[in-house]
Amino acid sequence: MTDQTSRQATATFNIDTVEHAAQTPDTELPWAELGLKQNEFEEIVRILGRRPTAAELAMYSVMWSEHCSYKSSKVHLRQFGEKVTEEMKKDLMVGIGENAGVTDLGDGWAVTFKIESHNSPSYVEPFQGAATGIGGIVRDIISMGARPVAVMDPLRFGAIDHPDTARVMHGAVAGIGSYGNSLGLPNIGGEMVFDPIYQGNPLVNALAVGVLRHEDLRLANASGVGNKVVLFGARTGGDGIGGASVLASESFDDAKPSKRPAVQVGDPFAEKVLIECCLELFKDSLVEGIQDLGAAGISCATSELASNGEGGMNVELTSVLLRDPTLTPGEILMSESQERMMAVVTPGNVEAFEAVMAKWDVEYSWLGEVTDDNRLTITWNGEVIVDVDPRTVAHDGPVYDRPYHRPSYQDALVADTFRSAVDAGRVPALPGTGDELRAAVLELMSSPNLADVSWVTRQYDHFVQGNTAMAAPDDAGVVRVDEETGMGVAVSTDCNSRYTYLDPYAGAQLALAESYRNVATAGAVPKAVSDCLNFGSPEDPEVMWQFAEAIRGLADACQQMGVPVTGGNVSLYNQTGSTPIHPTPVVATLGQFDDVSRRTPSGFHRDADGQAVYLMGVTRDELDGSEFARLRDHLGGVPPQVDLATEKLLGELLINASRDGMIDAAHDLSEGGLAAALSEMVLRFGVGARVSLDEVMQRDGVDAFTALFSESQSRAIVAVPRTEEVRFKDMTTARGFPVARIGVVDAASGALEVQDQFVLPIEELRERWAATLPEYFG
Amino acid sequence: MPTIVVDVMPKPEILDPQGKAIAGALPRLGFTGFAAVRQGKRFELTVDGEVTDEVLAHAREAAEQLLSNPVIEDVVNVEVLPDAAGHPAEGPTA
Amino acid sequence: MPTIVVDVMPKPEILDPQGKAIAGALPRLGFTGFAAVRQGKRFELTVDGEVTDEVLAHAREAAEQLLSNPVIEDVVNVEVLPDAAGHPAEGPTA
Amino acid sequence: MSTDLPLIGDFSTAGPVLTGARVGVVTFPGTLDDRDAARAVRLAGGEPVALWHAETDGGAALSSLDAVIIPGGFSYGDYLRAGAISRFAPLMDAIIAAAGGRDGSGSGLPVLGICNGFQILTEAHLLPGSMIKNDHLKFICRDQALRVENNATAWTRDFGTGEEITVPLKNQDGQYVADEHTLDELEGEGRVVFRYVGWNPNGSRRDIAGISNAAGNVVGLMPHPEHAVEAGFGPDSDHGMRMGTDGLGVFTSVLASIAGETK
Ligand SMILES: Nc1ncnc2c1ncn2[C@@H]1O[C@H](COP(=O)(O)OP(=O)(O)O)[C@@H](O)[C@H]1O
Ligand SMILES: [Mg+2]
Repeated sequence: MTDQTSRQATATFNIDTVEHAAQTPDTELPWAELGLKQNEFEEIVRILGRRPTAAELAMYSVMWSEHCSYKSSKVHLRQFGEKVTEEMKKDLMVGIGENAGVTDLGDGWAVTFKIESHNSPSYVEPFQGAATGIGGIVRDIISMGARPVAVMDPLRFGAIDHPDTARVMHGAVAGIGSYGNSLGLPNIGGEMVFDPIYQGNPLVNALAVGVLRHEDLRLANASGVGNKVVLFGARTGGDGIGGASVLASESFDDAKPSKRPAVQVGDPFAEKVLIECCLELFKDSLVEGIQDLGAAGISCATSELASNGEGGMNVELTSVLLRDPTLTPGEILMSESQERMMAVVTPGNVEAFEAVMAKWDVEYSWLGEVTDDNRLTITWNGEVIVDVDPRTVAHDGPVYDRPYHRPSYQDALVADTFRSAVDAGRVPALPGTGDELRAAVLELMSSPNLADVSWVTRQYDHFVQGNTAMAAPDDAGVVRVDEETGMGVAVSTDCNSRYTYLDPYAGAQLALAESYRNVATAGAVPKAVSDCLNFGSPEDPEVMWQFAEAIRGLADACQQMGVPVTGGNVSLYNQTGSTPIHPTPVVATLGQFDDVSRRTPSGFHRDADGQAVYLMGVTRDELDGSEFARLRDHLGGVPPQVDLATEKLLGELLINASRDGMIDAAHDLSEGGLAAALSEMVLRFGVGARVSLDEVMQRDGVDAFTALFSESQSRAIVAVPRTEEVRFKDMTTARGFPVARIGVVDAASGALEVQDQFVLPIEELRERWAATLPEYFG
Repeated sequence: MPTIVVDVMPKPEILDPQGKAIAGALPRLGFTGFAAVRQGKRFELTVDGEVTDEVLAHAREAAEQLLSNPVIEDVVNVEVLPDAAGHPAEGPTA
Repeated sequence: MPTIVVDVMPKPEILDPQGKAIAGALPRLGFTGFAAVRQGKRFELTVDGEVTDEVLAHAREAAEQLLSNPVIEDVVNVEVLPDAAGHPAEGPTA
Repeated sequence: MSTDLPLIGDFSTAGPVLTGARVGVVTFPGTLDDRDAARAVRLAGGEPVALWHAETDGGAALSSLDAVIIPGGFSYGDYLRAGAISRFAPLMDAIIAAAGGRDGSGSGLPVLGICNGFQILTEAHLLPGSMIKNDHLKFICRDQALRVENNATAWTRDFGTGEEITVPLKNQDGQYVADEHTLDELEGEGRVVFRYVGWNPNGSRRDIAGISNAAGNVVGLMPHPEHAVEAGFGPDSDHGMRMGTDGLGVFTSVLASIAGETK
């Protein structure tokens, strides 16, 4: 393939040059249609000292959008950078502000990971929306210089029985599978939640993990005067620009504009080739800086590269290879066509760069070079159509401290506890007898949010790359990084938005607590956090309160737990009409293993037959916001108590126990409490257990129902070999952590037996648990 | 039994990765002279009985609602297949 | 630019899982009267220049060699698309 | 380093080469399991050698090799048909020739096609039949039980005939189809090498999971033995979570075949 720098198109435009703009200050510009507020437009005029050109307006409008500028969230997000200790920064190689954070793993290895949302595109066209969500987050990982090694997909859909849910579910799952599978990225976990609150706003979040050697780390900056700027990968089309040509001032001389795509179609093959080709560029050190193209496309890539660098940049826009020759300059700048990357290459490496492109059959075009004038200058056939300080586009956008207040309904919501609803007869009498408890466990395990998700996960490759040590349905996804030593990482994503709705501060902390606990339960040491903050409209002060509280809670919790937020994403305006979704701050925690062979399975294996089953932690009467309350259509009260010190201690104990071979199985307690955790542990390998609730009931002063269904935090179940029991007890006693020996693993029984209450054959449990998703989705 | 053909193509403005890959492969196999390729779908519906206007209208509706995704595809053709060209389905399918 | 259409269908004796799924879905959506459905592929090749006999022969060859797999598929149609019906690809592809 | 396949957690970091056998692993654009296949070769005691699809002097590249694996993935995105575009790669002609040609009678270089590799071999008509979409139309990834129906091929001699093994399966277009005559012929000649046991995951005719050419040097199979070669990273097994290593036998088999020949 040859360098194709000549423009294929014949269409000509009325080009709005900088010179022209200076001469025609009174030209009407469609800033409002482009989503800018009057004050923002005036600020642009002030910055430039003249009206913007059409192309400049296009750039500022996309870069100053909520999505790209974080204008409503910035003032709050700062806490992630401020509430940190030196200890937390120790292994942080790259923090918030780059495409993804990078954490040192030692021995020259590093890991990068990030979670992002693709919510509204996935509602419009679930397959392509979800697919391109994976594509986008993976490009962020590549642009750090890393090889992507795994993906995860936290998903939230509407009610399972709503007629539209199957459409979104089928499309999103198939899209994530299609794109991730085609890239050769094992899917190592995610979440699957059904709740009517997401009916018109499903949440499709995507996480990617990458690994790199320290020397391969790349940043998004353009440095070195005279270095070349290159755009490579897919051609630029009209994707993501919107239905109409919004830039009225750029009219066509000759042709009618062709339609702009309503949705973007992903090309996973093109992206797989991009991955390999980028890795080859990194290996041979052929790029100085690199940036993926996502939201705001070339506008974002050029302005970020230039403003992160020490000079400026000069780009000739007609050099961009186009899929649609009718695109105007402004549209080219705004296009969000997928599977593209931009890089900075020294003149000496141009030839070698081109050879890599030729090998992988990737199209590319040289757009311009790095300058020393601190300006981003974009020309169209040599005529200057953009002349800006790149910082003003990329970094110095508007910042709003939006008003917020506690919702008017919050007091009533908090007062409406589960117990009060039971007492008032608004919730039917609770199960009490063994038979009733048995039926309740079956009901719980077949409910949409606890049912078997293998309908989903079977559509994902979790073997590719050969390093997956754990994936769904275990507590965390685990991949090996170093084949020599077995060193690797674990990741889990979590959020219970019912908790967050009841108390956004505590709920966000509980989201961190749960993902932290999952990683620790697997046996890994938590090291870093990424978050995807899915909320309603920031212009609604009650939503803004939820947002502010959630960030404050998460930042405080990260500081207490000693894990830094390394990056993330904010998704606002998730609401149908005036009804926002429940605040959904999805938290991803990443942990490290010295050797992934130490990972702890989340179920009882036959080898664990006869081992002692311990419940770690204390059970309180905490049913507000619980899965059991959901079964009874109740949501009110306060979420379970947050105790981060205990959470951290539990984590330490689980990690030590795994490292020292004291436990053969471990599973954390979360949604559905002890009932769900025990069920999942026997279902995992079809190996049963006999347990008694007596000690827990007596020690913690709870009844059997509460013992089974309470969602008290900082708890886990472990299976301890007989030979290790003394060591395990000594360890927990020494650290003052309450544990109760609740039973034994019983392979022969084929059942979950809760003594004095019920016997539940695993096959019966499995049948109910496995039936739910196929019943609705085929 | 008569057959109705429904042709569905990706909308022109939408990226067609499959067509792109084929277009890339053709010259490597020595087939030059093709500037672009788009890949769509062709459905053959076997009609149980006569093709009345109503049946054809039904097929058109099915084409819009089920056989194509209006967000990314266009139904470009719905027609009755001339008898001889019939390429019958394997048999009745429930 | 002129367009050549190539239509490829699964061989009658080969099971067509996609067609079968569609045939199953049609009555559920109220579309009755279709005994069977088969799903094939439609390719639109944009010709760079005039459609000479040679170009058409080339397209036929490409249809047999690349666009279809003779073990499971038949090329049922290769024809030049009448100008008006053109559903052109968006732009050049290398 | 014996190969220049990329990067990070490189499979090619020195391992004991026990046999001196060199096994080529082909990479097409969109190939995914090349590093896994190479790792499997290394764990079996052989030396993996990277082969690039665009290799123009394929004959020369193959002449120093003892066997070739065409690994799984989505070469060219599986666009058009799985394997359809890849089979025209320059290297494929050389592989077909080295394998003994399309009639498969003359013995030649052992060639294994896994998943997408199997699809490429059928598209190239080195193996009969073809693959169409799974009957349930979805991608499926699961631990799959298989029966080794014939241990007389280059890739199965370390198994017993009738032995049941479990290896991962993952595909979208895994339904093996061929006309009845071909199927009867395959059965009659013992060329059905692997069969699905318990559940047919994709609707394949006669539960066929893998077949061979007449000489038994060319084998294609849909499931992934290269993902069941290392305890801790394979399918679940009686030995624990992800402890299954049943796939290793495929790779030790070919090394044994090679050793047998050179003796
Ligand atoms: N909720 C969040 N928590 C922490 N960091 C965030 C959050 N949202 C965004 N960020 C960080 O802000 C920066 C810009 O985000 P974004 O625009 O999504 O990056 P990109 O342009 O690479 O997609 C990134 O470093 C990202 O990690
Ligand atoms: Mg980015």
